Amino acid sequence: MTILHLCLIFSALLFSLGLAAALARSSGILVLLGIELMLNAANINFIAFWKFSPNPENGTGAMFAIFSIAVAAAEAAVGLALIIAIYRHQSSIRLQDANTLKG
Amino acid sequence: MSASSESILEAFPLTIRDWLASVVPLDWLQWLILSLIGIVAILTVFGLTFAFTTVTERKLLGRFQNRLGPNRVRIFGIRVFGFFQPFADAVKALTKEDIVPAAADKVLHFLAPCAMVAFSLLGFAVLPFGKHLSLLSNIDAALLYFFAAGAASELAIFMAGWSSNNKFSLISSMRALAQLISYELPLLLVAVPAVLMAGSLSLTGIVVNQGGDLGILNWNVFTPWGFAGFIIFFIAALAECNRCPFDLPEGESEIIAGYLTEYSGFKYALFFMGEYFGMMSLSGLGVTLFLGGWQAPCAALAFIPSYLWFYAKLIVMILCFIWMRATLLRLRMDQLMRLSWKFLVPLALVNLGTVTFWKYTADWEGGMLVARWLIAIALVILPFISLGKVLSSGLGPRKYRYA
Amino acid sequence: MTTFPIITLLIIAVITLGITAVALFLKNIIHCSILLAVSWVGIAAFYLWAGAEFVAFAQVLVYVGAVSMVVLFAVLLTQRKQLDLEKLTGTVGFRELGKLAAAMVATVLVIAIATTPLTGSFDAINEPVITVRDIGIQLRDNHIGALLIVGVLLTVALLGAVVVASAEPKTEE
Amino acid sequence: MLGTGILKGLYITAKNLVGSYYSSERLTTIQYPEQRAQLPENYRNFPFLVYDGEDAIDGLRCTACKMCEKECPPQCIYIIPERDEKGKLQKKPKVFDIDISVCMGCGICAEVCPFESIKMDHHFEVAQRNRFAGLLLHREQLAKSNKYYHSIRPKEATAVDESLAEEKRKAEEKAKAAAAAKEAAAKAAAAKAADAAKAKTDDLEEKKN
Repeated sequence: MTILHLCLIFSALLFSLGLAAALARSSGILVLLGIELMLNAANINFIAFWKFSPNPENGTGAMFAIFSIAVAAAEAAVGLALIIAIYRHQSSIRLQDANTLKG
Repeated sequence: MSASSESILEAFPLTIRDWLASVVPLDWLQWLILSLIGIVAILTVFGLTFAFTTVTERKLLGRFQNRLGPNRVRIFGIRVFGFFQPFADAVKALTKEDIVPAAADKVLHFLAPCAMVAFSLLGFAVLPFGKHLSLLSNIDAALLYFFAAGAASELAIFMAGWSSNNKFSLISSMRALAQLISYELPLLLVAVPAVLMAGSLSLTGIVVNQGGDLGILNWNVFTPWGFAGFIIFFIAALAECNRCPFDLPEGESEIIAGYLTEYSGFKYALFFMGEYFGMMSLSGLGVTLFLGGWQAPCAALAFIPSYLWFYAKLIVMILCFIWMRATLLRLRMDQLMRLSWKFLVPLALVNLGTVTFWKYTADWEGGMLVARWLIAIALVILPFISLGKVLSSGLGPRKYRYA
Repeated sequence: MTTFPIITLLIIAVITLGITAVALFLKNIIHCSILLAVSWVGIAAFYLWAGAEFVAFAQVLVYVGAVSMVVLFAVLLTQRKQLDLEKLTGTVGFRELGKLAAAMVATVLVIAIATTPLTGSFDAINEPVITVRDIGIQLRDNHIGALLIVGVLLTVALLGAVVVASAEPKTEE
Repeated sequence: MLGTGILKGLYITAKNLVGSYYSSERLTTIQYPEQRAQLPENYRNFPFLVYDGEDAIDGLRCTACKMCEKECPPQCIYIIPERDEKGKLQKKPKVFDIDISVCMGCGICAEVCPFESIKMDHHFEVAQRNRFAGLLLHREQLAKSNKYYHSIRPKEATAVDESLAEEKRKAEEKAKAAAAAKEAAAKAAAAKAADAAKAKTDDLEEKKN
């Protein structure tokens, strides 16, 4: 077992926590936060592989992490806007309540 | 940078470091001791600055309004124009009853002031106080670190407002969040030009870039983009540390001190302290980005140690903050938002263009140099005037019909 | 010297995982999002540990400074009436099923990772330092297309978010 | 142009800042315990009792008529008149208490007093350690000399003195007149009596004759 293994296990556990949150909680906000956590776990993998890659000089992993953080920010903004829109229609942020396609 | 050519006062951080290296054998122990010394020094210097800023602010506000300000407190019969006031205030804050509302979220209510002070202190770590005086001078992305640390203090304000379980506190924390997010944008955007010119995110690099034979004229503030940037930075910094005229989150007269409503005694004092630390670190950033950091204004004055120059500039910034507070009225929420999104952000974006122009015309000579200045000044002034016209059209002086 | 990074990593990992686990299963959404901000700082600490300080600060700036703020805003905007917090944790069967699935995924992932031979070794921890200058050059030279696309994406996403959130429904009142 | 208003404001405050160090008339602050503002003559706070002469208790103008006690809106005045051994009223207060924690400083007592005895004071530093006993002022604390009254509101005091003197003079005249009338009456009576006696003796003499 190497340090890289530890990093990957860390990220895997974080991913599972995010997955559990996304599956088990029914508040839209928390589901979104769970998804953000999963994205973060992926970023951890990028950084870990970059750190232990044979040629870290070109910094691909770090670049990928930066882009992914930017995308995650956009995702959070849109997701929360959607949740607010859902709240307007259903006056609830439970995802079980958001089960109709009609507004 | 040879230590021999510098005065003892200038080089004393290096001396301490070398002496420690000779006394303490272990690397990590050296690092620990040096960090501790740095932390203690920052806490002492800025703690005292905080204490005396509060009393200076009160005295100056009095003078700005033709009053005397506090001048009573004396210790052992000595009354130094009331400058012992902060000690009396400290004793008062310490001995007051600490009230926690029954409906409050106890843990968050306790954590919020601690977080506030802790986060506001984080910014000091990267500020270059002097030529050889900075806690984390080797950090590459120092500016980013500074803003990251500043972002966290919003969380503390939110915690305070929400945990108090008081509608005024909640309104205030919503206002604070909206305000801090809105004004962080222009703050970041006007920091970029300085980075662009220095070619480095490191604050030390930015300061070194403002040095040179011209002395004071090398400072960023004496370029068109730097001047505009400094003004925008100053306004955004006022808003970032909730100072008048942007003190809506506190708004004593409308939402009874907002997120501070349910705080008393020492926790209140901690908030106060955090706010002033935030103000000082933001002023320090302004000094670093635009006012040449620790650079002396001209070579003849360079015998005064660099950290004293930094400190003097910092004090001047803080005095300007106080001056603003004495002069301006509090904004309304919609005016606050409009000022940031419709005025400061576009101007900051235009400023980015100006600095790009400035950077690409760095080698213009002679008559072209004049043209460079004129174009840059026009690039700063024209958007300001036209945007101001557009935004303030129809907002003439108010007519008091029923007065 | 080789154990020091490992201990640091373990401390960061345990604290982050612990805080995240507590955060995600708290009933109070506000507590939840504040604790999650702490766990994001933990992840940033991991990036610092790995030598990617730019990424770490960007992480703090974006997640603590922006995302958690937006989340808190969303919570405050959607909690006008005192919500029944119990309702937000889903039905019991659903909840348990979700946790079970996550645990299974975790098991599979950990087993897969543990059985894969990897080269990152204990002793030869190279210190890859990517300076901000390097990142800038990379962005300018190799990833300029991606940078532009991300910029457009962010703009569009923010505009979309504003439009979606501000679409005032016609109230028949 | 945008921002000029702010600059103007900054100029004004800066002028204040510098000016307050040079011209003392800008500073309106009065450093209270050491310096005191001149109170206007008609300032009123709590009532006090005026006495004439040297002795505070004997010289009280108050006659314990209880007019003020009856008129006082918050009923903070409490009076017991003095009586001698036989229980006869002495036109002096034995007890005259004002509870200044209740008093609202309306000045009605001073208005209604027919003897110019109760007046409104300028003294406002009335804080006490004891909330109840300390703020209940007795006769001795309330009695203040006419000289003091003159010192705080000279105009009114002079007018009062004049009117009192006038009244006294009138009273004396009246008394004199009364005394003269009495004397005349006595004389008349004596004359009458003498006449009667004379008549009687005349009568007797007539009878004798």
